Amino acid sequence: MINITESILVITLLSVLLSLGSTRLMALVQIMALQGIMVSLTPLFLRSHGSLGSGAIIFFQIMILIKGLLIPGLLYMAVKRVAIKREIEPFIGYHASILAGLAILIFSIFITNNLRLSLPEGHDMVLITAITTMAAGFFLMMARSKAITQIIGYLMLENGIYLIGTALTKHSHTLYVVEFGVLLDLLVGVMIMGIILHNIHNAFDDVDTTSPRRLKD
Amino acid sequence: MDTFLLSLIVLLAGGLFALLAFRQFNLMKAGYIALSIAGSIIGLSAIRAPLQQGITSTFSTTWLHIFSLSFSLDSLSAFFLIPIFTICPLATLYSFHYMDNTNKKSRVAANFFFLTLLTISMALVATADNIISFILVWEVMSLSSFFLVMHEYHKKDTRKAGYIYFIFTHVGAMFIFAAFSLAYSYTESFDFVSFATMPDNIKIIVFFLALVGFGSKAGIFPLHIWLPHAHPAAPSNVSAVMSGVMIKMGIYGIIRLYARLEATDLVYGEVILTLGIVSGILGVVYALGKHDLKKLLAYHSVENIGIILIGTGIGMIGIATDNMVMASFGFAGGLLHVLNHSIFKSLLFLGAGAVLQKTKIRHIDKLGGLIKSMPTTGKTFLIGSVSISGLPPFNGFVSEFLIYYGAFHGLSLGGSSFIFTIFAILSLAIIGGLAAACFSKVIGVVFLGEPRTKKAMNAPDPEFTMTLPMIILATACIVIGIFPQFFIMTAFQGLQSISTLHAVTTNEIITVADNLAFAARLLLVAFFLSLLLRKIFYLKKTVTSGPTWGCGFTQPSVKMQYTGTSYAMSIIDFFRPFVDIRTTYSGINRIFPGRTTYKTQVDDIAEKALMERIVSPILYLLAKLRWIQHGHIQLYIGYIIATIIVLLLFI
Amino acid sequence: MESFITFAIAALTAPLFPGIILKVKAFLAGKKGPPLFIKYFTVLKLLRKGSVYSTSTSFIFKLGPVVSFATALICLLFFPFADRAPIFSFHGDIIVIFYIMGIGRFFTVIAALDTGSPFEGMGAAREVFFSTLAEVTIFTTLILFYRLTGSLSFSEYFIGDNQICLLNASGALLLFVIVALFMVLLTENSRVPVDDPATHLELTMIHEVMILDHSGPDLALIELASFYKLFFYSAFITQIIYPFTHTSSAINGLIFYGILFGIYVSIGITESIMARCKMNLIPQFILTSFALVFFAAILTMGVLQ
Amino acid sequence: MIEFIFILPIATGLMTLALPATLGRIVLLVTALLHLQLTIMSWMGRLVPTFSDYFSASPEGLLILMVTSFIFVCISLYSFSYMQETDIENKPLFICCMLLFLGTMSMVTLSDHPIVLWIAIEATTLVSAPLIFIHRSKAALEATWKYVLICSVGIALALLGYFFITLAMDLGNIDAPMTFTSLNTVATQLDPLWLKVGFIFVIIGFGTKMGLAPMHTWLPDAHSQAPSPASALLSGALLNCAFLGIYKTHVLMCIAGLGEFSGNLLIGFGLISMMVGAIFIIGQADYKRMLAYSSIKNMGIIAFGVGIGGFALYGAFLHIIHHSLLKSSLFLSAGNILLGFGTKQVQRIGGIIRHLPRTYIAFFAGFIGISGMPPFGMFISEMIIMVGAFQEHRYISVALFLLALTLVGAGVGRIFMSMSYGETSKKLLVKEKTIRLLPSYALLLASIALCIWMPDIVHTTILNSIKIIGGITHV
Repeated sequence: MINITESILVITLLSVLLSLGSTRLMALVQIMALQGIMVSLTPLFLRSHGSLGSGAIIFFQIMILIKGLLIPGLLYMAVKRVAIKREIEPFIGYHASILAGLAILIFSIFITNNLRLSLPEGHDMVLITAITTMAAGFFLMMARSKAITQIIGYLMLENGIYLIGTALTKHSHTLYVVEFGVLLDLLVGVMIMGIILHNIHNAFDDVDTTSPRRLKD
Repeated sequence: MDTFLLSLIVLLAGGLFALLAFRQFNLMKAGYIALSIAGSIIGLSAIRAPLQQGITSTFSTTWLHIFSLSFSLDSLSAFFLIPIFTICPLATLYSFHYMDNTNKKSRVAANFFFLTLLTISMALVATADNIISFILVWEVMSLSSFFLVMHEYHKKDTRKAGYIYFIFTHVGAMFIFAAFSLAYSYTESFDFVSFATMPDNIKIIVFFLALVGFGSKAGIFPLHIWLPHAHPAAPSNVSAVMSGVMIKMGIYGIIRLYARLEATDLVYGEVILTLGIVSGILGVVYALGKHDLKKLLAYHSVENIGIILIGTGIGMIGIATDNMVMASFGFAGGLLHVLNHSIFKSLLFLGAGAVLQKTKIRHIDKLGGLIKSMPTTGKTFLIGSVSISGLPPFNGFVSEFLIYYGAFHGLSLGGSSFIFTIFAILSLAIIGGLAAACFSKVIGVVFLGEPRTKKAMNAPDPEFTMTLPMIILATACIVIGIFPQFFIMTAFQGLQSISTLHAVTTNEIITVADNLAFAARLLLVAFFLSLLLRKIFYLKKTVTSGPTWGCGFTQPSVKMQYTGTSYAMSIIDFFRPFVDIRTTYSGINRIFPGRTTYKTQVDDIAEKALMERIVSPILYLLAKLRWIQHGHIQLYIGYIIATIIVLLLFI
Repeated sequence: MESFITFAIAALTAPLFPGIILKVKAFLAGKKGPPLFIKYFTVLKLLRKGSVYSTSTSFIFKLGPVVSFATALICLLFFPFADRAPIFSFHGDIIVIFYIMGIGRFFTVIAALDTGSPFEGMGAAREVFFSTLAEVTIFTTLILFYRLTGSLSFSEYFIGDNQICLLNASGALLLFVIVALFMVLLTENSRVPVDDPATHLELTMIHEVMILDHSGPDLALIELASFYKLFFYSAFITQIIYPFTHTSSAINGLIFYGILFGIYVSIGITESIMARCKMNLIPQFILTSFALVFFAAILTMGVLQ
Repeated sequence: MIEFIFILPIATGLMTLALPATLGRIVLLVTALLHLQLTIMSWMGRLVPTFSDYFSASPEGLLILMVTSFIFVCISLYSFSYMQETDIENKPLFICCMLLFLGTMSMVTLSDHPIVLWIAIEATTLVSAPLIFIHRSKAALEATWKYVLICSVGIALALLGYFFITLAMDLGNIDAPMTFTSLNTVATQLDPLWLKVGFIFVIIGFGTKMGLAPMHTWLPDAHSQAPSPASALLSGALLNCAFLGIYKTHVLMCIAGLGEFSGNLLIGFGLISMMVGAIFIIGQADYKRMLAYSSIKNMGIIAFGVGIGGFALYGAFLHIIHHSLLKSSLFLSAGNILLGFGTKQVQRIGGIIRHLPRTYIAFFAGFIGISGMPPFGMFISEMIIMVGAFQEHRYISVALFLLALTLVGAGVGRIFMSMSYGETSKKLLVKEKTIRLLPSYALLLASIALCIWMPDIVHTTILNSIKIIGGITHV
């Protein structure tokens, strides 16, 4: 039978590459939804031995809800309400971005192999995915001009960090309360960013972050 | 010590009184002056014991759980307290009529308060006995003097002066902090006493780090730049205190640190001596070149600091070579010159203030003939000038003679010390000559001849509260000149705190002092005799008066008089490489020439060098570096990533 | 007692010698020249006259002559003539003396400035400048003398044991000193080539122009002062040239005045064979004298160790 | 029930959203006072944490809590009148965010669990964002955007850092509750490599928030655009909270025997920040930005002092207190000046001493304070740090330290003098009011008071917060 974990992670990686290559915002948002779900599913299947308590079940449901529905929904609304021009307007071209993504992938594999960590089986795959996702998030934030793409980049970064967290640490000493808090912060953060996004749109009738550059020395 | 503290409290009360009661203007001034004079008198009575019996009294208290503020009053401190407690009250007395602008009451009150604060902090600097207390009061001193300089903040020059002064005190303080912290890191104790336990090479570093700080306060040559800005900017009573007393605190720091380090290395003396020679000569040369009365006096402070340093340097070399006659007379001369300079320099500044207040003219070439309209100011100023030129029978000569005496006894040394001593003597001679030249210029152009402008005509003598201090100071100049024994002995008393110095026998000192006194009195006698002679010659002689002989020119005008500019030019020209003369001459280019103007300006090379070599390059570099805050959020995130990568390489 | 006598002789004979200079000059110019006692006559004439004071002047103007006269007199009080001890003397008196000369100069200068005349100002400026330079030479001489004798007063120099003299050990160095001091003498007393007392163009004068406005007894005092000053310097050189160790003081005195005469003659000769140098060359002239003495002083490092 | 300290303001804050602004102002003031009272009670040890595996009353936390609370009282008094004189569209939101800000910051100071700490700090970012944006200008918008994005990214990295630290725990097979207190007990068994990596991410993450160069880029924009009370809070309180995160981790490192490593990092960041502050203060045209850069420089000093350790550590903590007092006072005075002249440009302002004499006193006194002169406390703290640095024989660092101080002094001096004494053509818009002056005076007086007489309890608290990593004060 195929290893579910592996396939989930592969899908995540795929979503990363797609997000780097996608030229339409809508598509990007949908990809993020997919990625969110995948990321929040991962720990379920990593717990090969772990028996999930009821609390865990609820927690993961909420998680999927937020990462997969709520946040993408917010972004969707943002894109609709703000009526942003559909193109993404990159600093670095799409093909170049994809190549960069591949480079990042190789880089993260390299790192993972060199860490010589005694991870449980399959975990190094998680690590690879995590690092790739993070790096790609940074890449999006730097290589795209629109504010909304930066939010998306930030989301990817968070996903990556979350993956690393799940991959590296036993959950014995981080209780769900804490993770829930993290999640909440993330949610609020995205909401606020959305609001600002809205205002930026009103102020500059574009969300290109290169246009407001009056604050400098 | 208690009386000392009491005096400070009384002084402080005066300052606070000024702040509180500034609405009743005259009452405030009177009360303030009364209190500060009372405080000073108490202070003077407090320093008699340490100065005469050499008793050292201390006071100490803990501060913020971890520090202790300790002050000790020994003979050296006591000696430096003399000018503080004599000049400051006179300056305050002077300010009664000098600060008579009734629609700036609060400002005057603030000025009084900070003057008091300055006095107190100076007194405490002179007695501070550990690192913390020294630095604390030192900073208070700088701060209060800064506010005094800013008194006339509405003028652009004043603001510039205040800024420059702030920078210099700031940097100087930094160096002193560094020096003392370094010392602490080796002695593990905040007390000055422990300085002697440092290794020698560290001693040298500490000394020279601190020297930068003290030098910037004292106005040693390359660090003197703030003086000619700050002294003209400040009101004259303040300039009198700052130039007369405050810059001496730098000297005090140098001597005290040297004494505490108990260093006997030749390099200290040689460096101090060299600095003294440079400051002395260049100071007086620049003074010759300046035409703003108070700027000129400011540069003379640099010159006199130079003389003091020469004395100190001679003393240090004497200690290093174990030539105690040289050492003790050098140090004594330096110390005595501290006192003398504080007397005649404040006298001159007060006189300049009177001239300024009555004529509103700074440029000396616009003045003239003032001695007829303001005789008291003129005569006191004349006495001050003769004293600062170091001519007998006035006090300036006494201290310079002691330095000469020490220096000549250093001539028996061999090698480098011999050369240094030669240069010390020669530079003293040059400084003396040039100072005489400069003050003959000031007296001649400002007070003698004919007034060159309308404003300079019939300016009256100032009110008695302004003339009285001048008269007192002028008298002091003469008294010290004619009865020097007591003061010389006091200076030697002050030396007892330098443990490495074994002073010469009292008889030798007394003989020298007596000889000086004898010469001065002889001169006076001869003077009065020849005055008598002249009287006799003029018995029943016809004395008529007419215009000055114009060498055949029949239409003399006040414009024809020799100006200070031309008077000094040939001398300055002699020092060409060290001074930078800018001449603007309209020239005569038509058959019937119109108004021609000729103007020379002497620029300070140190200031120019600082500006061109240090300040502007730094500003340029910083301007380039400001690129990093360019406003691109993408790159800002890039910074973060870059930082991560760099740091991960460290593992 | 004898000190007072020698002093009196000096004070009285001082005005004679400038007359000698005039005689010499006239002789070399092939003229008859004024009588030998001309200066006495001048002084007496001036003392008999009254004075005219400029309206611009103040009491300073009257102070000038007095102070310069007094200071000049004091210098003679401290000076040993021939083998006789001076009236007053103490360790370090030379410094005092040269500073006392300084105050005399100071008052002459401000008296000149008091008149407000452009020419007198010019003269004053030159006076202070050149005398400052000359002072350097003098103090270098004192340094040298201290190296030689370890003393700081005229009497110790000239009548103490190990006295300074051309004929003694290390007298070679003193040749420099004599030449230098002669140059200083010319400068300080405003003789050719530094200044020309006989010129009639005020623009080129130094000392004479400063006393343009003085008249009557004031001028007499100034004249006397300048005689004494000249006498002082010449005597200084004389003392260096010859050690007056003869048993009979009379003979010493004769020799002393003989040499003094010689010096004045040489001044006269210099004045008649040399032209007055350009104003801007004078600093050079003085610095030359400084260089000579400084060289000598540095040599002592080698000689005495 | 020590959690009240942050629950109270959060609750009242949410409440004020419903209230009218006039009432809200009073609530703000009352809450501030209550908060101060609670803080004092917690100092007396009356309050004990209920959720002890998340919260605890650590001495350093209490110290910063006290500073924050005191400053907040003054600032709330200030904003009491400030709010009327400025055009804040949504006053309830302003009040609410101020209170939430206070709440979250108190939570930071009390939290003992790394990730709770993280949550709290992230929360401060989110609740303070509206404060910066309150004036709704384009510039404010940009500032807010940069603030939120950069800080969120940075703090995300901090979270990563804590994950690494937990990893270090796993590799050392430790099964202890993940709180700083318990971590400190087992620190030596942690895996050093991952601890180092974790610290790097933590210092970068919280350093972004604390304003350490080169992650400081958001700070000048935010401080200059926020309304003055908010700027005062950001600079006087928020930066300390971020510092607390770094400090707790640094303590962990020291106990784990990696103090050398973390100390050097702190020193490096400190010096860089000081230099950056100096670079931008000289020739700065906007006085609020100038104050912001001065905060960067002072954070640098604190980091430097902590990195040096020993005696300098004590100085660093003093510096935290005095910097908060002086800088918030300065921001409040700057607010008065902004109200009075209506511009942030240094060139267009002059003669404060004539137009706003009482503000001048506070403003110039603040200047004297931040340029490290008596009678203000920074004089002591900077001196102690320097002495400490010399004690450790770090001569090059100390030379750079002095150089930066000098440059900053020069730059700051120019600006303050031209503003206070120079000429101006502008007319005065708003007169100065006592209620807007009292707070800045109070803050300055507090600094002076602490410089003359320091209460034993404060002294001992500082000692307790530093003695665990060998901070000494005996001299």
